[in-house]
Amino acid sequence: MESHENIDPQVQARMAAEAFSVDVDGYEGPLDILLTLARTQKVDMRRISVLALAVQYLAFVEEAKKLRLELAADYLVMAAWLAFLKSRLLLPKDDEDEGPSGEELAAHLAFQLERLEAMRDVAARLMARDQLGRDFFARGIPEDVTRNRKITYKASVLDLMQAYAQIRTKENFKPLHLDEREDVFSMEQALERMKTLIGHAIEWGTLQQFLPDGWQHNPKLRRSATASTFAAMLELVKEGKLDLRQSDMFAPIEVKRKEL
Amino acid sequence: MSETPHESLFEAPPMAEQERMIEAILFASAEPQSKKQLEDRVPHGCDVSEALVHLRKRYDGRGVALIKVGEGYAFRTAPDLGFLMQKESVEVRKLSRAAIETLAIIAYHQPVTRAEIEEIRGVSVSRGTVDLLLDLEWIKLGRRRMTPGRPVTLVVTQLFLDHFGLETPKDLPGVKELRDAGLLDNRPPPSAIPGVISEDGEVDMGQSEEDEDQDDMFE
Amino acid sequence: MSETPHESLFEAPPMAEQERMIEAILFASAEPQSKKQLEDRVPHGCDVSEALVHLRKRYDGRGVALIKVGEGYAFRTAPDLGFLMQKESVEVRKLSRAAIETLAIIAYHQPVTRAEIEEIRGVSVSRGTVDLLLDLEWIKLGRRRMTPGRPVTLVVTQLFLDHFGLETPKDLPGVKELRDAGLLDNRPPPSAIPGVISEDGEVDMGQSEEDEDQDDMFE
Repeated sequence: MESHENIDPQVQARMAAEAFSVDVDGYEGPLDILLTLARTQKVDMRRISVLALAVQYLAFVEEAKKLRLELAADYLVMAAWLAFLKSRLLLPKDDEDEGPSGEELAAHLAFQLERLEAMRDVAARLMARDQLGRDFFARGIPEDVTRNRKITYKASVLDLMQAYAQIRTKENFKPLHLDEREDVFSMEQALERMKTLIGHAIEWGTLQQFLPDGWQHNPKLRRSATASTFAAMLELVKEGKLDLRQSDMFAPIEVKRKEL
Repeated sequence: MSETPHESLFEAPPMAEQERMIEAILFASAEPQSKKQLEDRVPHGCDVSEALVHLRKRYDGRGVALIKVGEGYAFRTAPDLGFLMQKESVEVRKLSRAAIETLAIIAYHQPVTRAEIEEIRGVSVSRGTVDLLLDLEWIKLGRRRMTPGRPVTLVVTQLFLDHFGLETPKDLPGVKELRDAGLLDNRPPPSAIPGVISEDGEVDMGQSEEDEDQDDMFE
Repeated sequence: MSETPHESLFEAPPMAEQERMIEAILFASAEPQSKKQLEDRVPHGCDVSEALVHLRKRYDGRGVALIKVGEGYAFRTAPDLGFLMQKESVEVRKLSRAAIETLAIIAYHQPVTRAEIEEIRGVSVSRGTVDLLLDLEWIKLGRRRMTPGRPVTLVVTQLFLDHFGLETPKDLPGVKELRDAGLLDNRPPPSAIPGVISEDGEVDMGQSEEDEDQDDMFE
């Protein structure tokens, strides 16, 4: 960004006059225009005549209207406000008036303009600094840190003993698993069995009919087989191979091959 | 709990060796490393601060320099040799005037709310401008201001400092003069000064800290 | 730097300056640079070879070294400091219950087959559990059992004995001692209902003993 400081003030003024009469787009809002106009006064921003500035700005808005330029709303808001400020600065102070005086408002506007100009100046100085990747450089071949994560496991003899004790305790109080397993008709078994049987289930039949031989009479065995066979049937319904129905609560569950 | 296996329970290596280690680590990383990060990587008991002082001195006047960036340390080529580096230079994105000014305002006034930036520039800050600066990781969101609406603030990042070769935001050009002139004061406008018409067309009366669409914008 | 060396059409910059230039270029380049490439980048008249010799000497014994890679030159971390570029993190984890139980059974019953372990635990032993213990070198494969299928057996290792501070596996306290030590609870666990989890993780009816951490850990 070039700084306006280095340009001859007269040239600057002429540029400004030309600029604002034709090109509103080039401005970044009313404050920007005010700053441009203020520079034409060729005085320290602190001693700017806000009144003169207001007059200049209003003239600018008039000019724009003549040229039928579409002015954004905030330019017009600023114009209205400056007209108000102008009247405040010109008319004798009315004691009835509430709010800040014309001088206070003018002082703040001057402060805003000075601040904006200062920010533009330092922005230019900032951008003129040496920049990384343009004037100075970082390491071209950075080496990444390779992360080696090593996991070690921790266990003590006590952990070992407790774990073993736990297993043995369990074992002391139950018979060998293999015996127990004989009392259980697993879902896999039921599923295997059902898969071979569904082909024959053309008509509705009850679930009981599908229990394996030898599992119907002992209540313990029957419960296990019923549960697993039912679960297997649900699985097959889910697969779309079976239909299942029950006419009433506690009525027999009936099953039939799904028609394809 | 992680433990580095090379951690010695006995003695830190001699200072010359510590210096070599810091040198190797900083050479290997493109990003600045904080003292804390360095301490985590060198053997236990090393005096990173002292090693850095030695190292900085050693590179004084060399083709690369050890610089401080915010909390971090990094090697960078000496700025006077930039002319040799055309091959290395990456096309720096040309920033718009709005982006440059917004960046400067954030740097000099940080932490600063969007409403305050608008009050200073006299125009609304477009979302694209802020997004661009966030994208570049030159700015980031700071704490919310404890004022009505709890607006979020913007601050510059370590990457910003690194990019412009600044050790701290205090090294920004002209920052002292601006402060002495009162131009960095947060001076609220007397009421009845027209504010900025923000992007959605609503007039923000300038004096208010709150900025409803700010939350929308940053969340 | 008052004098910018590249402006002089007649004299090459002093050797110290040439050295700085090469240093900066090699630091910032993404690839090793050949002498030819370096010559193209430094001011006319520079003696790149000599500057490289000086530079190499300057970095001798430092944390980074100037090395030759094929035809090119580059800075690299000194070989003895390579460990700084690796972050070793050691994470200590507790063995899962499945692993500790399996390990205990192997220690108490060795040599033992996998089927026997499953029989004793009442749940299947996941492959991950055995692999982990093999990885840790706490167990190893023993002789094959001379039974149908010739199943392989598992035994504990010397490393296991070392880790647990045992001289021989016989040092492990027996069931009676466990009970005397109060480690054996005489009440049956409330969930001591038989159940088997089949190898593929599907649950049989009546299952009670879940093995969650095993699955979490190894899948």
